[in-house]
Order: sequence, then C-alpha cells, then structure tokens
Amino acid sequence: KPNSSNEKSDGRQVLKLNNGAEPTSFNPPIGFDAQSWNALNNLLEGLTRLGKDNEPHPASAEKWDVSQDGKTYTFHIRKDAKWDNGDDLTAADFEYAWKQLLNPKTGSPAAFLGYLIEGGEAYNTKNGSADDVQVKAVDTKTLKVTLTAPQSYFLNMISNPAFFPVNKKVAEKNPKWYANAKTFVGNGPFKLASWKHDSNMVFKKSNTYWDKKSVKLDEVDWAMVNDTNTEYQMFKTGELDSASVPPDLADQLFKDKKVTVGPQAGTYFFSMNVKMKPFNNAKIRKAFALAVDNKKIVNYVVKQKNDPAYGFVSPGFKDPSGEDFRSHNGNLYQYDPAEAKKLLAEGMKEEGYKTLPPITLTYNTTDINKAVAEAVQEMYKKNLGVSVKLANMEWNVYGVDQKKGKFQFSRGSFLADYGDPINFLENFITGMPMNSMQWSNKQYDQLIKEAKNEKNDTKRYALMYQAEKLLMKEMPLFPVYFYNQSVLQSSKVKGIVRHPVGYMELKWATKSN
Amino acid sequence: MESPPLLKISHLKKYFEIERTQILKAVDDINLSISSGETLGIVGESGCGKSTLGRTIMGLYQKTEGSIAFNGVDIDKMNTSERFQMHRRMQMIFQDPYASLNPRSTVLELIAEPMDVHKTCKNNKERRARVERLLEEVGLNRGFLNRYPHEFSGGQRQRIGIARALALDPDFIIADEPISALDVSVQAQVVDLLKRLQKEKGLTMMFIAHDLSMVKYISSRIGVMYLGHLVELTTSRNLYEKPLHPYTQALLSAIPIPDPDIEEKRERIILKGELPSPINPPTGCVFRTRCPFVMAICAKERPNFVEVEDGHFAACHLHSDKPGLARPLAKAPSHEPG
Amino acid sequence: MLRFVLRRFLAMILTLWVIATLTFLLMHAIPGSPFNNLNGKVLSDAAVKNLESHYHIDQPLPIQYLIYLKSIATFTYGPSIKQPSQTVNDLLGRGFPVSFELGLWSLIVAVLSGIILGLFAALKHNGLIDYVAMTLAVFGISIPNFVLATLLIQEFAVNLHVLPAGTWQGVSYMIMPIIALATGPMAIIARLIRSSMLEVLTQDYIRTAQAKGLSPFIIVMKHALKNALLPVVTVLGTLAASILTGTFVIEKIFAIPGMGKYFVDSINSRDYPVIMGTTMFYSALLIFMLFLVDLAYGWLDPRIKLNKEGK
Amino acid sequence: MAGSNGVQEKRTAQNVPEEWFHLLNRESAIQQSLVRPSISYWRGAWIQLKSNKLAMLGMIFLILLGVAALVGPIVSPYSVTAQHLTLQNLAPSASHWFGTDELGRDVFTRTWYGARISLFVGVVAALVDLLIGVAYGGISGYIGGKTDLVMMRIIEILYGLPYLLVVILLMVVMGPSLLTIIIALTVTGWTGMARIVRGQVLQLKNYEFVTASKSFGSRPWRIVLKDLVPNTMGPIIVQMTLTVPSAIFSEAFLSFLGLGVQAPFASWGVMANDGLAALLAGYWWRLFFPALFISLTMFAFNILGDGLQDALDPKLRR
Amino acid sequence: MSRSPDKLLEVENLHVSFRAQGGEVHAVRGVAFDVAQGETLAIVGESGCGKSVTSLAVMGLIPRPHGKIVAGSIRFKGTELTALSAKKMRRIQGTDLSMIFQDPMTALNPTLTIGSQLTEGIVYQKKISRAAAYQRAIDMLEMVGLSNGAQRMKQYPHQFSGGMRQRIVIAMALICRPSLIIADEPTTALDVTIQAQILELFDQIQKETGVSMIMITHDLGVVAKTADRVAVMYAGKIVEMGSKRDIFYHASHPYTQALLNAIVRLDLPSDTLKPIEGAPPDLFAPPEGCSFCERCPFAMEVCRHVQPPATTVDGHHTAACWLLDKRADGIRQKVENY
Ligand SMILES: Nc1ncnc2c1ncn2[C@@H]1O[C@H](COP(=O)(O)OP(=O)(O)OP(=O)(O)O)[C@@H](O)[C@H]1O
Ligand SMILES: Nc1ncnc2c1ncn2[C@@H]1O[C@H](COP(=O)(O)OP(=O)(O)OP(=O)(O)O)[C@@H](O)[C@H]1O
Ligand SMILES: [Mg+2]
Ligand SMILES: [Mg+2]
Repeated sequence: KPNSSNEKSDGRQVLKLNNGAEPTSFNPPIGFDAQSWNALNNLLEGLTRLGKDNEPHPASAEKWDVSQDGKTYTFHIRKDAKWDNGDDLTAADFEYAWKQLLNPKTGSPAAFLGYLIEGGEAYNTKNGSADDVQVKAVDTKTLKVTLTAPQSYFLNMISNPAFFPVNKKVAEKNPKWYANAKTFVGNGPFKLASWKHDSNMVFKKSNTYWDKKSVKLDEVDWAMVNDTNTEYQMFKTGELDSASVPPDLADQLFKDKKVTVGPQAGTYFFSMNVKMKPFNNAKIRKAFALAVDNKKIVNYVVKQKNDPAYGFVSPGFKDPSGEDFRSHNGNLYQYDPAEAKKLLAEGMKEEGYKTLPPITLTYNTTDINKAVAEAVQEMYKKNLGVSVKLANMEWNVYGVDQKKGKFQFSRGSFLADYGDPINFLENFITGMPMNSMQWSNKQYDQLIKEAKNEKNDTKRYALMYQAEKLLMKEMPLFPVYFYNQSVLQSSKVKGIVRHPVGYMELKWATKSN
Repeated sequence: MESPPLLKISHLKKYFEIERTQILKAVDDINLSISSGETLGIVGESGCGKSTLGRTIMGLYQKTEGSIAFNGVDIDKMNTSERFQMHRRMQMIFQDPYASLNPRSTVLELIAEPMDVHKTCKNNKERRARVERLLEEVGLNRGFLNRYPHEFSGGQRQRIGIARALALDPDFIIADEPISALDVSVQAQVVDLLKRLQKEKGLTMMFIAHDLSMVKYISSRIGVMYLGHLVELTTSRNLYEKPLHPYTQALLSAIPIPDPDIEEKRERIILKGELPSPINPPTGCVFRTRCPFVMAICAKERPNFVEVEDGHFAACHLHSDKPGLARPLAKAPSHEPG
Repeated sequence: MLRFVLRRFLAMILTLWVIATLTFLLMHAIPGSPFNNLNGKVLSDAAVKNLESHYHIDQPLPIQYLIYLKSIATFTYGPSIKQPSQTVNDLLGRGFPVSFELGLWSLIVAVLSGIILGLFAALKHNGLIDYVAMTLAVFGISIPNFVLATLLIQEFAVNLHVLPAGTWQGVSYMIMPIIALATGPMAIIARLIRSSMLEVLTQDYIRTAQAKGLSPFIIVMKHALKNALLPVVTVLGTLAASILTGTFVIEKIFAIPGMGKYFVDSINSRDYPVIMGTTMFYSALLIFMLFLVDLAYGWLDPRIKLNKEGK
Repeated sequence: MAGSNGVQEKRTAQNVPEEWFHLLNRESAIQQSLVRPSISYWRGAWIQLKSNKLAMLGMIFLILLGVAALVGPIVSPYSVTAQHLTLQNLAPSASHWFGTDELGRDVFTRTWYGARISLFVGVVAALVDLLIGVAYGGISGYIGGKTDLVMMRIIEILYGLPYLLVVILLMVVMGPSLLTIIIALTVTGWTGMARIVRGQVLQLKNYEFVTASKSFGSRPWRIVLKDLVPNTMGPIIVQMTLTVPSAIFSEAFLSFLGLGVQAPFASWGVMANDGLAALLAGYWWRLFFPALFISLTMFAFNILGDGLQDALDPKLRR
Repeated sequence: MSRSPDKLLEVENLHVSFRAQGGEVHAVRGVAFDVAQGETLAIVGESGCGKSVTSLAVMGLIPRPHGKIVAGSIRFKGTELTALSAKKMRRIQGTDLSMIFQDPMTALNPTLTIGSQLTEGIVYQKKISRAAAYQRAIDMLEMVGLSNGAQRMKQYPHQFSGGMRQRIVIAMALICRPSLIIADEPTTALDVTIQAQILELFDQIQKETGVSMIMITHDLGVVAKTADRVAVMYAGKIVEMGSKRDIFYHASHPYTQALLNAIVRLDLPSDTLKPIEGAPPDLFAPPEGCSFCERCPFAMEVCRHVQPPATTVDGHHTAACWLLDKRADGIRQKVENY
C-alpha cells in the first residue's frame, strides 16, 4: 500500500519532500551543492539567514557592527542560541568552522567564498597560516571578521551553508561527526532524527532552536528519488508533497495551474569562442545571438514559464535605489532575424568569407539541452540559412573541454552561489574558469575589479551596470533564459520559501491535514 | 607374415581415472603387430577393452603408456602433416553407429566428409558419384543421399559408417563391431566387400567382433582379449581347432548354432564364478576367478604371454614357459546341457 | 579437482589484476576530473589543486597506481570523492545488500518463470501455447526495463493505487522493481530453454524415459531440462553478476538505495575510489560466478572436463 | 493370422489373371530405383524455411521494413528535421499519421529515419556476434585446456572493465560516428555469444560424431564449423535475435553519451527514450510508434529465428 | 480375427509411415502378428525392414512429429493401445510392457548416472522405496554380468563399453518385471559368453514369471536357441511366419531361404558367402507388387503387380508368396527341383 498510511490524523504536521539524491556531506564546508544545502539550511543556521524577502536577516547573530571602512564586522551571537545536544553556540564554533572551510587540507570546493576574508586566500593556497585568517572569537559570543574589501554582500554570503558553524567540541572528539544522524549536531530549526544513507532522512522539529515558536512542522521526511518521472508519480500518489515538473508535462500542469514558480538566480546561455572562426568577429557573434528567438524557446521548448533573457544577470537583485538590476539595465538585445541576417553578411564581408566555416554547437546531454539545441539549430537554418552541426557529450568530458576553451560554440549555464550581481559578472574577466569563450577585455576586467573594491553600493552598482552592457555589446555569449524554480506542491503545504540562490527554507512551512 | 608390420604396438596401456583414487585399467600392457594386408580379428568379453584398444591406436584416446608405430614410424614422433597423412590411411568404423554420425548432416555429407577433409575429389560430381558407389557397395539405396541419420534403421546407420570408413581407400581399418547390426545376408555382402578390398588393394584390418564365425571367416589371425589383456593370439584356424586358453575354449563353446535341433542338444562350457571388474582386477591371472582349471599359482603370478607353439601365443599358466607347470590341453571338466 | 580450483584461483587473481590495471589506465585516460564540474559549479584552478592534493590524485601516475594496488589488496578504497563522509566500503556495504536482495528475487523470478515459459513453448512446439509464450518473451525482450518500470508505476501506483511508486521500505515496495528487473532475463531464459529443449526432446534417451512410463513432468524435469540447461547456466553467470550488483536505471526509477547507481555515478563524477571499488567488487563477483558456471557444466554434463586439454 | 490386405492393395488374390503366373527372366525383374537430386543440409533447410509461413512472414516484414526505412523519409511530405514549434505534440491525424513530437516534427518521417540507424545497428551487431562470437567461443571450447583458460579470462576482463569508461574513451578518441557506435557495440557485444557457443561446444565436443570427425584428421576449424556450430544453431540463433534489441537500446544509451546519432536525427531507441516521459503527459504516440516498431522487428526476427531453428534441425523439420 | 484370451499381444494390419524430405517413407506396411503368454516370438529380417519401427509402434513411441501409425490395431491384454490416452498408456509402459532399445548408447541419458536411470522407473511406477530400488538395480546389474554394481551405479553411460551399456539397457527393461519384453537386438554388442548368460537369464525369467518376448535379432543362432515362433520381415511386411522348425527346416518364402543360405556356420566348412543379390526396395515408393520381386530368383509376372497374400503352408506356418498359390503349382515344382 502506498505511503499514505504515514499521514496519521494525530494532527502532526509531516512534510514529505524529495532531496533527489543522497546529500554530498553534512560537513558545511564540504556539502557545497543543492543536494546538501536544502538539508543543511534547515539543520544548521549561520550568523545570518535569508528571509522571506531573500535578504539576510539576523539569525544566530542577534546583531552586528560594521567598521567605518566597511571591512570589519563584529557579530554578536544570541545568548539563547544552542546546539541541539544542549551545548552553547559560541563564536569559537564559527571560527573553527570558517577556518575549516579555508584549510587547504579540508579540500572544500566552497573555500573561494572565504577569500573575501583577510588572510583567507593565502591560507587556502598554502601561502599563509590559519592564525593569519582574520576571523576571531573575541569572546564566547562575539566574532570579529575582517574582509579584504568592503563588500556589502558579505552578509548575504554568510547565509550560505558553507559559513555555517561547527560544534568544535563535538568535531574535535569525532572528526566524522557529520556522517550519521546519531553523531550529527545542529543548531537549526530542525534536528536530524534519522538518516538512512541513499534512502531517506527524517527531520524533527528542534526544541533547542532559539526561534522554535516559528517552526510549525513536526517532521520532515526526505526521500531520495532521482528520477523526475517517479518523483512526479510519487507526488501524484501522495508519497511526496512536492516535486519538480517533468518537462513534457509542464504544458499541462501549468495550464492546470498546479505549478508554483519561484525565481532562481541563474542563466542559461550559449558561449561563442572568440578565439575561433567565425566567432572572432563580433558582428557574426551578434548575428548568431539575434537569430535566436528566446521567447519561442521558453514557450515551446523549455515550457517551464522561464523568463527569456536579454541580459546576463537574472532578476532579483535590488540596487540601493530599490530598483531591480535587470529592469534597470533592461533588454540589452532583441530577437531580430532581419538584423541578424544583415549583421552576418557584414561580418562575413569583414572576414572575407564566401561561406561560413563549419559550426558545431556542443552541449552536454540532457533532454532540455538537446531540445534547445535542436530548436536553435533550426532557427539558424531558417533565419540565417546556416547549417549548424550538433554534438553532445558526456558532461564531465564536456566540462573539461569547455573549461579548456576547446569548443567553438557551446551551451553554458550559471547558477549563483550568493545573492549579488557580481557573482554573475565576475565570471567573464580574463582567465576565469567560466570564461570558456576565451574572451578578454581590459575594460571589463577593470570595471569588475573596481566594483569589487567599491564600498559605496550605488557606485558599485553603476560599475556593474556598465560591465553588463559591455558584455552584451561584445557578445562572447548570448543568454537564452533565466532559470526558475517551478515546482509542484500539494495544496496542503504553505510557507516553503525557495531562495533564488538555491536552497529551501522550511522554518515557516506548514502543512494542513 | 614376413612382410613388415604396418602397425606395431608395444606395452600399450590405457587407464581411465574413475574417481580420484580409482583407476580402471581398460587396456593393460598389450603387444601386437599387424602386417600389411593382414586382418587381425579381436574377440573377447564385452568390456574387456577392445574398443579402447582400437580408439587408442587411432589416437582418439590419449594412451597412458606404451608405443604405437604406424608403418614403422612412432606416432608420438610424427609431425602434423605426417599425422594428417596417417589419418588418411587409417580409418575407424565406430561401434556406435548412430552416435558417430553428425545428426545435422545428410548421408551425402557424412560419407563425403573424409574426402572433403583430404580433398580427394576434384569436383562435386565426382564426389557424389563416389558416395553413390559406396552406398551401393554396402547395400544401401542411392536415394538415401539426402536423408539424415535419425531416419535410418540401426543396420543402415552401421553401413553408413562403413561406407564412410571406406571413402578414402584406406590402408588400414579398425573396424569396431562393424557388422553387428546387420542381417546375415547384408553381413555377407559387407564382408565380401571387405575381403575383395583386401585382395585388390591390400587392405589391412583390425576386426573387432563378437560373431566368431564371421571373425574366423575374415581374419588371418585372431587375438582374444580378457579384462584388458591379450590372452591368446594365433591364426584363425589354430584358434578354432586347438584353443589354448580356457577363456577361448569357453568362448568357442558358447557360440549359438543357427540350427534348432543342434542348438537344443548342444553342450557348452558355462563359466562360473564371480565376474571380475577392471577397476579391481584379480591378482595374478585375470581369468582365474572363472577359470575351470585354476591353480594356486594363478592367484600369485600373472602368466606371461608366450609363444606356446609356432605363432600361437597364449597367457596361461597351463601353457607357461616355466617348465613343469605346463599341462597337456585339457577338456573342460564341467559340461552342462544348454 | 583441487588442482583445477587452484589453477582457477590463480587465474582469478591475475584477471583481477589485469582488470584493475586496465581500469586504472582507462580512468586516467579519459578527460575529466572529480572536481572539474562539481554540481554545475566551475571551480577555480586553485580550488581544484587543493582538492586534488587532498585526495592524493596530484601524485604522479605510477605512484597513484601503487597506492591503488595497495588499496585493492587491502580492500580499503578510502572515502568517496563525491560523498566524502562515506568510504567506498560504506557505500558498497550498504548498497550491495539492497541490490543483492532485489537481484536475487528478480533472478529467482526470472529463472523460474523463464524456464516454465520456455518449457511450455517447447513441449507445445508450434502450438498455441508456444506462440503465446514466445509473444510474451518477445515483449520481454523488446520492452526495455525502464519503460516497463515507468509503465508499472503509472498503472499500479498512480492509477490503481495498489502499490507504492518508489523508495525501499518493505515487501510491497519490491514487487514492481522485481517485475521490471526480471522480465528481460525471463524472456532470454525462456527463449534459450525453448530452443535447447526442442533439440533435447528429439533425443533417443527421452524415448527411453517414455518407455519407462515416466510422467511427462518427470521426463522434462529430470531428463530433458538438465540437458537443456547449459546455455541458460551460461547466461546466468554474467546475468547474476550484473543483476546482483544492482541496475542503475531500475534503482533510479524506483529510488532504491542499491549499489547499481555507483557504477554510473562514480564514472560520471570521476569518483576514482568508487570506480575502483565498484569495478573490483563487480569483477570479483563476476569471476566467481563464471567459475560457478564452469563447475555447473561438469555437473550438468559429466563428460565435460575443463581441466583436460583437448586435441 | 491376419491376411496382409493392406490399404494399398487394389487387386485381391482372387482376381489375379492366370497368365501372370510365369517366371520372369532376371533382367526384367529389376527396376531401376529412382534417383533423387542431392539436396544439401543448407538447401534442405532453405526449402523447409520457405515452407514455414510464419517465418516467411517475418522475413518479408523485415525486408519491407528495410525498404520503408530507405524510402520512407524520402516519400514523406515532411522533412526529418523541420520544426513547427506551434504544432508540437499533435496526436496522430490524417496529416501526421504518427503525430508530432515536442518540436513539432513529424513522427512518421522520423520513425522511418530512425529505422535506418536502428536496423543497421541491430543487424551489424548480430552479424558481429555471429562472426566473432561464434568463432571465438568455438575455438575456446573446442581446444579447451590452457587456451580456453586464457581465452575465457580475456572475456572476463572485457566483462569486468567498466563499459562506460571504455565508451567515454572511445568517444573522446574517435568522436561520434557510425563506426564508433559499431566499435562500441562490438567491444563487448560478442562475448555473450562466445560464452554460449563455448558452453555448447564443451558439451558437444565429447560426442562420438566429433570423435569420428577427428579420426579422419579433420582440422579443428573444420570440426568447429561443420560439426559443432550446426549442432548449436538453436542457442546461436536465439542469442543473435537477443542481440538485435540490446544493440538498438545500447545505441540509444551511446547517443546519450554523445556517441550515437547526433540530434536532430534520432534512432528508434532515442525516440523511445524521449517518448517515455512524453507518455506520462499523454503524448502516447511518441513512445508508441518507435516501441511498436521495435517490438514488431523483434517479432519478425524471432519468428524468423524460430523458423530457422526448425529448418536447421533435421529432426524438427516438418 | 477373433480375440483369443491367451494372446497377450495382437497386432493387425499395422501401417507406419514417416515424413521425410521429398515424401513419405512407408516403413511398416500391414504387419500382423500375435504373441501368446509365455511365448517368444523372434522377428528376423533384412536390415531396415521395419522391425524396430514395429516394436516402437507397439510401445507407443513412434517419433513425432514425423512418424505416425497410419492404420492398424495393437491390442495388449485386450486393450487397444492405439486408442489409449497418453496417461493410460504410461501405466502400461514400463510396467507391463518394456523394451530393450537397439542403440544402447543413445538410449541412455548421458547426464544421469546409470543408477538413477535404472531405478527411476520402478520408483515411479511401483512406488517402492529408493533404497529398495537401488538394491534391486544392483542385483539386476549383477544378473546381466556387471560386477561391482554399487560402484557402477554411480558411473555415467560414457564410462561403459558398448556391451556394458547394452546390458544396462537390458537391466532397465527387466527391472520392473513386465509381462511383455520387446528386445530389439539385445545381444548384438555382447560376446558369446555374456550373450549366453543373458539368454539364460531371459529363459529363467520366462520360466519364473511367464513373460512373453518379442526378440528381434539378426543372429539366427540366437533365434534357434530362444524362439518359439519366428516372423520373417522384408520391406515392411511379414513375409513368413511359423514355428522355429517351420522356418529353419521348411522355409517357404524365397527370402527366408536366401537368408538361411547366407549364414556362415562355424561348425560347417564354408569358403564362400552367399549374400542376396540386389538391394531392398526404396520404401519411399514401395513397389506395387511383391517387394522381394526384384531380388527373387523365382519372380513371376504376378509378383510385379500384386502383393502376395499370406498363405498357409501348413498348420500355423504361413508365407506371403505367389509360389504358394495353387495357380503356381507348376512353377513350384520346377523351383523345388532347381
Ligand atoms: N524417422 C524416420 N524417418 C524416415 N524413415 C525412417 C525413420 N525411421 C525409420 N525409417 C525407415 O524405416 C525403415 C524401417 O526402419 P527400422 O528401424 O524399423 O528397421 P529395422 O528393421 O529395425 O532395421 P535394423 O535391423 O537395421 O535395425 C527403414 O528403411 C528406415 O530407413
Ligand atoms: N571414457 C571412459 N571412462 C571410464 N571408463 C571407460 C571409458 N571408456 C571405457 N571405459 C571402461 O573401459 C573398459 C573397456 O571398455 P571398452 O569400450 O574398450 O570395451 P569393449 O571391449 O569394447 O567392450 P564391448 O564389446 O562391450 O564394446 C570398460 O570397463 C569400460 O567401463
Ligand atoms: Mg566396444
Ligand atoms: Mg532396428
């Protein structure tokens, strides 16, 4: 019999969710991915926590002081903040955790986030020591951090699970404390009650959490179903309260208004290698960008109610004036087949081509990527009269080759780690791993550098606006659409917050029986 | 008899391992030579190792010990092409005709197989004509060419086997009970054929059979085997006229006569005693457990295979080379009505 | 016999060594690294370097090879790179029992139903039952298990609500995975049994058995089946090895915490220790199964003697 | 005692004319027995196969399928790749017999195009099975002993190696092409056949007719080909017919890794893969048609295979 | 034909044919005979004349789907076997009716020990315990001359010699104490001493239990020793039937006469073999008239056109030959002088 027996009518609120797969690790510096974040964000709590507005709010830290130069932060940890084994949450726990994050021996993939901290990069690249990292527990409840540059998004960043505390006492006694439910110690709204690896996890409401009043759910049951069809089918049978939307069903489900759409900070794009013919020519690049009808792709191919993208930074980032980054910078290009054709002809003339060199569009294999690539291919044929070859690849090979800049024309995607446009834009300075188009523009590099050192947010935003415009003028890449989080959710469930940076908040969730 | 032996085997042994500790001595120390053009009949009790002997000579069983020389050349020392040539000159008629025929081949293909292996036919027509002739020679209908082994009677299958063995005009045939499933008239036809080949082409044969009258008719010499050993070897006339070994005597007396009146009146030697097994053969003389003339020495010592008279060999203490032991040929003491 | 076993055991170790070496070479010959593309995030070179040194994969290949051989010899493959809090032994230790349970049931179902289907088809050669059984078998062959699995869930979980759609919590959760997993092998076995049964049933010794007045059941089970089983036993060797170690798609579709997914995931994420662990585990099982198959040959047909050189 | 008044007897003993009672001279008594043309094992099998209606049906179907795969995409009014994003996922109708897919392409046309790849892959894989697998297994089983030990260990190694790694390497080294697919399918594809044949040969080589063949001095290859292989034709045929679908689905898997046919073209396997999710959305035709043709092809191969087995075994011929 | 109570088996007008490439083989064409309680009927005849097929028909074991009983009736203890359900037939097979198959190698399952093959029949049919059956099987092996029974029970058929396998098949047929044994060339692979022992065993069992036997054999000596009555078959028909003495001393059919002539006798000197000229007819298209006609030295016009009816020679001695017709009296005179 299906799992519906779990729904006891004893009034307990039990939420049934799917984590997709086994979490990578519950050690905060290691579990740097969506599979770990959803759980970690509800089992642990950092100094700040993203609120319903996706902005950082005081959490373990009651309040903080920022120095004049904007570089030094002093956090005051709540008196009543406790670990779920009863231990007091101390500043030392944070210091310990953050140094763990930066310790090269930990091998944390998230360590680069900590480079913002003075001494962090040096320590992580083995050019400095742990003691030089400017994170200090001033007393049991006070933590002082010094940054390399005044960055207001620091508060946003430390809400990321990579900056969550670790119970130093426990961790020093048992270095593998995070591997099992029995030994795991958290400080978040939920407590890890059981964890059958690869199979399921159970979270119970924590009674040591400082804000336990706000927590309504009694229990969260996590399945680990990796197949979208099955996930959907389990949602239909009531074995899950929420599920992702299988692409082929999207049409129907959206029509039936069954889908909740939330924003996600990320962009789906195509990169054109400026070191390879014919994309060394900006006009040809532009032609290829203008010939693709993003709207059509969004409406007929992806069908997840995404927004078509005509700029690189996704919506959801407010500048100091309260205006959204995206709406401020607006659409930086348009679908215009006629113009595209014209540009192509001009570009070809400039390069002296009679016919274009062969073009291959490479993508890593997923259903959506394939469909989008096929659609794009057809648009080029129709709009430009150009035959583009498609090639797909196993994704790791793809990743290596893309990073090495081996592709002429390839699919790319970016998902933000923290909520600031700089996270998007810094990827395309010279030599960044994401910069697979081999694009190098001194002006752009300069703009980003300045933005990163700018204390004044208004000025900072101005620099970033300028940078994005430059990027879209040069067009080493063209965006197709912005990601979103469209999910199916049972009507009994309310109050789940899905942050655009990719993790889920269950603190305020409720489920009616 | 003076012609050089076509086949010479000495001290040939073939043991089978039954379980890890048990050894079955199917052929135990046999010495033989067959000269060109001669037919050596081999008779003996069922299970005494006749087929094993034949198959070991053919190289179908790995011999345990001893040597086999064909045409003066030791088989072990032959190279691949010599061996291949030897297979052309030496053929075997298998005791089990049905099992020795590939169930998926037509009679044409079966009989032509040796010719195909040795590429003796220039074209299909010649091949087919030859097969048809062979069929006719063994008394089978030409129309059988397209039929498969399972569509034949036992005797017909046996004749297919014979035809196949003759396909290459071999010099030497080991015929393992080649005519047991044939009726007397067909037997006569086949034996006539073999005799003719012997006369015309100098065919040499080792003829294993139970039908002593046919063996006598076709063989120049006959060997009698018992439990892995050769116990008597002489010309066929000698064997029937004055058999030396008690087993041979018993054998001869047991032949049924195709005449009801004679058969009812006949007296024969009935062998008594426990049947020995080749897994645990009796000590000394292997026949002693059933021998009517058993003596004390028989249990102790294995009799040597000696030439009792000119060209008449026997392994029996009654005719031992040891002086004082030999006794004149005795008549079997216990005669019983059949 | 003892010599045979000993010889095979030595060959087994040698084979495993060759597999290990080739896998090692393959693993490092293909592009990609465990950190090249962590869950969609492109890491900086510095980060990758740290990670590589943490997992000792920045050493020169020969040294890595020695470390690798040592870990194989001592059965300590270390932690997974993808799931650093788990060692490979942890992963296999919890995945294998699940896969084994599911696989074993599937095998049992497949073998039993395959044999029955094949037997009936052969006994009623070119009759209605033959056609029905073979139609079933052909469907079993031509419908891939993941399609079947999805259809089963749709029908029995979503539409009829009689079985749970996924996860692994008890007997009712096993029914659909077993069916999905067993159907293909069942069809294969049925086809093989039918084919060799047809041949065996024409043999003379079947006639002898009939002459004894034995019931068709005994004749088929005792006389015919044993002779017809050889090809089935042959395919069972590899089939068992792969089914008992889990099937990626089925585990994915039914959300079963078996070890099958590690075979694919480890390679996709270039999780070297897991690749090595799964490969060695699977190979050892496979080699053992094939050894059992060779032993079974001797039992099925006493004339087969593997340790004897033919000529 | 019963009179032998057999069924064929037309005359009774009584109405025989008196004048027939005279002795014949020998010559006139002997009638020439009729001679039939020689029909070899293979010709006999073919004659038998031709008379098997079901098997012929399978064969004709396969031939038609091959023809349809060649001309289908050409005669269809739609192109294989042309998209009509507004006409996506249309149910089968008079204008689109098999409906359209998620990009509004005509499934009918794509099905026939897919047939080319899938049939090609299936047939080639089966042939490789037959050629390499049978030869390898035959030799290994027949020679036995150390040779067998080594040859079987090689198979174990091929089985034991992670196939995915091999395929990825192949893709990196060779890039996507039909040849790469074939190589990827053949790297391990034949091993199943080799093991089955070896098993059968191990059993058959002890049979007396093999011994008989040896006694003529037949060379091993001849014994394998003439005596052993024909007698294990049943399992060989079954294994071959099993190879076809597994090759078709493997191709889909390979194309997922970037090895198979490249989009926008698709094989049956790829279409079936894509169609599975579509099925849940109610677009059944996207799974149904490729799956139907895969199944029909399998049926055709299997009934042909069964007919072949009957034809190749003289004892089963009718 | 009226049913007489003492007739154990009555076969009438039996026709069996096989489908084969290119047509039908009419293997048995109107055979009729009967066997009384305790009697031994020997069937002799040309190889391929349908002896085995006849006995398979009686056993209900004509191989399907090629072969079928076209016409005729087989009554065993008054029960019509051709109309019997498979289930009822099984109750008779192996308990009341058992058969010794001609080809002992293929008749034994190569993958089962002979112990299991020997015992399974009685365990299944007679519901006796496995241990008892085992003991009985060992005794049986001992009786057919296979020593070391316990050891031998664990061995597989290929580990036995041809004659040993034949004896195992004999033991298998005798073990359930049937009331009719069909022995298809039971002693072809046996040497004469063992053969004598086996025949003795048959005799003894026959005396003890009153079992009837159909003995198919080519060895006319065996016929002379064991048979009460003899049926001579040729090309699918019984051409002559009578008591042992009728056949041996008053053979009336030219084929029978020729057959007896072809015997080589050890006790009489003979230098030439006398096979029958020619080959038997192709049973694909059996001749319209007498099937021996082509090879018969006394063939008449009538023989080519009409099949001869069975004619009583005297008493129970019948033969199917036109020479016995009163219209051929004159010719018969001539022939007898010839
Ligand atoms: N399955 C079959 N298909 C076609 N013809 C067959 C089949 N079985 C037997 N025959 C033919 O039937 C005839 C009678 O065969 P049968 O085995 O009864 O002969 P037989 O009298 O026992 O001869 P033998 O003494 O040689 O065993 C033969 O000519 C044979 O060729
Ligand atoms: N492959 C084998 N394995 C074990 N023992 C065997 C094998 N082949 C034969 N034997 C044994 O060897 C002995 C001799 O067998 P062989 O076949 O040579 O006898 P034979 O003289 O031909 O008897 P027959 O006249 O009965 O055919 C028998 O005891 C038999 O059991
Ligand atoms: Mg023998
Ligand atoms: Mg016969």
